[in-house]
Amino acid sequence: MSDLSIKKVVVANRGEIALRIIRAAKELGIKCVALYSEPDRDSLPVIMADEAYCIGPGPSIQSYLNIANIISAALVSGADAIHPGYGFLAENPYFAEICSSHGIKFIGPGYDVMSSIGSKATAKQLMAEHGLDVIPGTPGIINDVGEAEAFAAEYGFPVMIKAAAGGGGKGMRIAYDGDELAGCVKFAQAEAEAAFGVPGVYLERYFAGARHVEVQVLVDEQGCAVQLGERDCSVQRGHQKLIEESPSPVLDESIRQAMGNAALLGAEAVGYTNAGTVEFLVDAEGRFYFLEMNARIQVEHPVTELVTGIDIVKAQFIVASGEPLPFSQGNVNAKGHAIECRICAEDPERNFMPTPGQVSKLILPGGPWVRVDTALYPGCYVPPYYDSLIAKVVVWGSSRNEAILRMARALDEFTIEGISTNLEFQRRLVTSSAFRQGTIYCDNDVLTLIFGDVH
Amino acid sequence: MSDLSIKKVVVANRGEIALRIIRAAKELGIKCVALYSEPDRDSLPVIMADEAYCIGPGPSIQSYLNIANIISAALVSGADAIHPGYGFLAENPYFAEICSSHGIKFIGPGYDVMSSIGSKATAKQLMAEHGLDVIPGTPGIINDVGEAEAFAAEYGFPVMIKAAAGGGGKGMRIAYDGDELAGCVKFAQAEAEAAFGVPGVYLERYFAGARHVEVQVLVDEQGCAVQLGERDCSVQRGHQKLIEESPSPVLDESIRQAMGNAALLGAEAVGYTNAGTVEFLVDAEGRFYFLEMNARIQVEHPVTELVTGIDIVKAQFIVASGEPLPFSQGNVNAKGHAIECRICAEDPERNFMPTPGQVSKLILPGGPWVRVDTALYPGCYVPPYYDSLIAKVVVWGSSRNEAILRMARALDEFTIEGISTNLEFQRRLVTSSAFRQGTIYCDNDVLTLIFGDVH
Amino acid sequence: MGHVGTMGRQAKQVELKDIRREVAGFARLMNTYDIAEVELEIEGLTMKLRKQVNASPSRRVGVEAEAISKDSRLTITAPMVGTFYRAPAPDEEPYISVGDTILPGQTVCIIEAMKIMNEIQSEVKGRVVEILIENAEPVEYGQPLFILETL
Amino acid sequence: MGHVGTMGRQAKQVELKDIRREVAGFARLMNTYDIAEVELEIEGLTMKLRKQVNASPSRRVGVEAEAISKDSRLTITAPMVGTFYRAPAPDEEPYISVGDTILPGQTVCIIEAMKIMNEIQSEVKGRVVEILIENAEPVEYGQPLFILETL
Repeated sequence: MSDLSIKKVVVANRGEIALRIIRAAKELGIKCVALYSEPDRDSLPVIMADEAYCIGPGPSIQSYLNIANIISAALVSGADAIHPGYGFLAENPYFAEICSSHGIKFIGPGYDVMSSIGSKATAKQLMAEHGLDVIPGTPGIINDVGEAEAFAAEYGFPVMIKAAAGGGGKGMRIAYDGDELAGCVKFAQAEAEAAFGVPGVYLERYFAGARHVEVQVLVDEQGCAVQLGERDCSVQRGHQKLIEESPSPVLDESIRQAMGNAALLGAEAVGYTNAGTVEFLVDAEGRFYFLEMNARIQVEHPVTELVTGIDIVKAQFIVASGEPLPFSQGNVNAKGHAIECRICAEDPERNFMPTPGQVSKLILPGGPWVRVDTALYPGCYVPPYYDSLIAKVVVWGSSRNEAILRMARALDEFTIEGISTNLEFQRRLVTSSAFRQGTIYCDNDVLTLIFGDVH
Repeated sequence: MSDLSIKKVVVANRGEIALRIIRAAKELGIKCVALYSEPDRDSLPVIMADEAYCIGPGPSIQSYLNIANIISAALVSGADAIHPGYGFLAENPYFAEICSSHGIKFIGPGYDVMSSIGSKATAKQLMAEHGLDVIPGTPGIINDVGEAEAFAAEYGFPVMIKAAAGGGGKGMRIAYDGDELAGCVKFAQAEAEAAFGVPGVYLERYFAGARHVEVQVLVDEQGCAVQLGERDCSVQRGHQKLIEESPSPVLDESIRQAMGNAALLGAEAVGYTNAGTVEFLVDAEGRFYFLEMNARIQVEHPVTELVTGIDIVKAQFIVASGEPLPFSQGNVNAKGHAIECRICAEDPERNFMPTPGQVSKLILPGGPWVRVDTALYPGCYVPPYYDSLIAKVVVWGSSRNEAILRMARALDEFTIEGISTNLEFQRRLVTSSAFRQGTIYCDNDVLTLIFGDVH
Repeated sequence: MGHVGTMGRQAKQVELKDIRREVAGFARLMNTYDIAEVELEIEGLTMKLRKQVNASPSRRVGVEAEAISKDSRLTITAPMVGTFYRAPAPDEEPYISVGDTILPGQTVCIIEAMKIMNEIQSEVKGRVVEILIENAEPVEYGQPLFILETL
Repeated sequence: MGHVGTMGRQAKQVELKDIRREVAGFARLMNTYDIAEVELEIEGLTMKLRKQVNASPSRRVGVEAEAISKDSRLTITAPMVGTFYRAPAPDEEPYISVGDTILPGQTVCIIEAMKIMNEIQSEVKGRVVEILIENAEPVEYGQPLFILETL
């Protein structure tokens, strides 16, 4: 059926991204094998896939992180590739290596590349060597508070203390002066150890009023790389992205071009293949600094798809099959504006507590230029074991303003009963004057910004 | 709220097109008044609108065609405009005139224009006078079989006999030789009288292997007209469109350009304003002939929206508000390929008999570049009084082939239980080799083509 | 989500509308769960829903609803959309008032539709118990206007 | 729509899968309709579903399902995904056969996962009534392998 060398793929993930991967594979004629934990038995990816295997009970560690069961399922199903989605094993070089040793194509970069960019310190050093600006920081994990003090003395405050193995804001603290520094370092180390099992932290110069802007790159195995423009992901709550958009409302064309070129340079520097994202911090003066490179498809990839018309997940399959990219940089033309809102099973009234449960009623938004990526269906069950992201509402508009009004309309239409969600919170956020003016920065507390001191 | 002169609109329609209009109005900040018949009380447009008024019992003649109740509802709600959608009162010049006399803006062309193009014979004559090729035909209604014989003697067989007041294939017959002619004329007259109350028929030269291709135009009240390219609607069953696409798989660039210019010429010739469609028949040699002009938003408008990125229903509101079109011909750039499949509550196994009833289970297709326009929701009721169209699945792809594969994927995902639909029929049709090769013509019997002699 | 029929009705009329929605909800519930009969009594409201015997299972009609209890009560509903007037002209007496006894054929109100004043006649005989719409308010098709007590 | 778990199982195993799906369906039905207990007996299959007392209403777990009738029967399920082998090597005797009595700790089969042969031990004592998987067939996590009769 498929013209590609990949004929059957194991989807080693769940929820909306598993469905996204199945949709791309189906359109390419690739057979799909869904893997599922026991509570996900009746989930949409299982229903939509050609085959499905249970790989363990609810907790991720026994199912979606259970490498033995995942590889076994790939082997017994006769699949020739594994798509890891995001999260879980997506950026685990060990898993990628095991896939490779079993003759199964891991859809992503080589495990050696993944390993080298997986360490943020190594990645920064590599990028700096290739001429990218990186945020001033300690060369690696600090051994004691003294090293932190020395760094702050040289580069000034505020500084950010970050977990070396981190992600999602865990093990992260900002110190605004010397008095806070030692306490922050110790706190971050303790949190890092609790979250990731290793206490190692490093320091970076911290920029107030900065934006988080990332560039999507695609590199084929022939070494041809294209970049698909940027995504602005500055609207966050506790370092969790809430709203993403493309293009960024603050980048001018010269910075956009320079950032795109820097991303391509970075991808080439590490020998990257497949889809990846180069993250930058843009300071208040429009200077941008390399932050890290993500070796996976990202949650927010649809905004890039909607402005460029390029199916990034399909491109992943094409590239992983050893085919050249079917387009070159000259064919990539962004048009209009796209915005994504992450809809989560969480209760903004109760400190965003997760709200697993059964969806008793569901009406998804539809109509023109509204895309919903979700594995929800009426009557489905949202289990308590996994990330609270349950749907992504993505809209396209001919202008940013049209996209905002369309998003407000779409969120108005979206009806979920049975569980609490952040739908109303997102509707207020996306229609707020701060968002409309494009003045929400990474370090803004969106709750205070939107709701004042009420919350 | 709305920046336009229109602040509140009455949606004088139901189902998916009512919802489509509400979505556009909401994004423009225009308040929406839904009108509904008693069985549509719990319908999605009623839920989504800002206000709603019951205008009568189920049968259309007592509700959606009840001009007095519709105008009254517009007056008591304080609306300043009425959007008629398609069908019902959309092309009724008398209704448009009443709206006007009550100071309510009818969203469509002027009633005089509507009246002049509403008669196909008048429209053809007007277009011919302005240099458009029209299908050779009798100048008006024929008075007797002798006139039909004289026409056939001059232009040759086959000829088509059509109801002057017609639509939807009613009162339409093809005569292949002189022996059939008298019988066909009488049959068509009888059917026309039964369907439309008037027996008048006219004759046209009939072309085998022709395609139905139409051009979307938009004209503002300043007289500025743009055309948004063509839609190929050749895949029909009994003169009912099944699948529409843009661009047409058979037009070359020079014919496309010429047809677009002819459509603009035609729209200008009649003094058209707002959104309209100029229909052409394209013969086997690529010559095209004006058929008729439709003074309404059409069912298949989304395929044009997806390739051009232009929101046609929003443009209708902007133009009806007296504003100039916010783009010119130079800004209209079609990209990729879009296909629409009409999903109907009908049973292909039982001669496409309508299947009203309750939708017990519903999963709509989603993900990238899949648009669903539908007023269905889980548990909703499809009443027996109206058109069987219940959903439009519209996909965009970077190529026609990608769009076809995406449509197949989307139709696979689409689950409707409780009522029979043509989903599986459409899936087989859109993936058939005849459709993939673009060789389905207006006069093909799609049932035989796809299913052989089994049906 | 918009809300339905914001026509400036008073508390009483809003309640009626709510009741109508509730009856529809119960009807669906009964079909879904195959329940033959529902009886409810809440603060002065008595509701009885009884499924028609041998009703076609695929239709959601076939439910007899008597939303406003008392079998001896009748409702006059609006036969058209328009503006409701209780009197022939602003300075004249209302056609009917609470307590009046009305006869079949008697004009009970005017509904103005498309600038035409339509006299609405009662088809039944009864005593006016309640007038549900304020003068000069809009009404939709089927909206209850008067409650009568049969005599 | 794809179909789930096309792993070349035989009729018996397909039935089991169907039953599991049915149990899930009944469980949802019981939650939806608040039914405490369902008992079914159809052609040799006995199914009892009983709702847990005081189960949280928002969860769809809390249903005890005994899909394969007879309280005296036990099922050994696959603790991992892989390929099922009845014997240590192709030319050797199966670990267990129908009619055998097995003891806790006794190896009942091998599941090959990632090129490693994992010996699967019984945790219970019983007599083998049925072997549900053919030799060299793939098994998913939790899939029933053997049915035992308790002794």
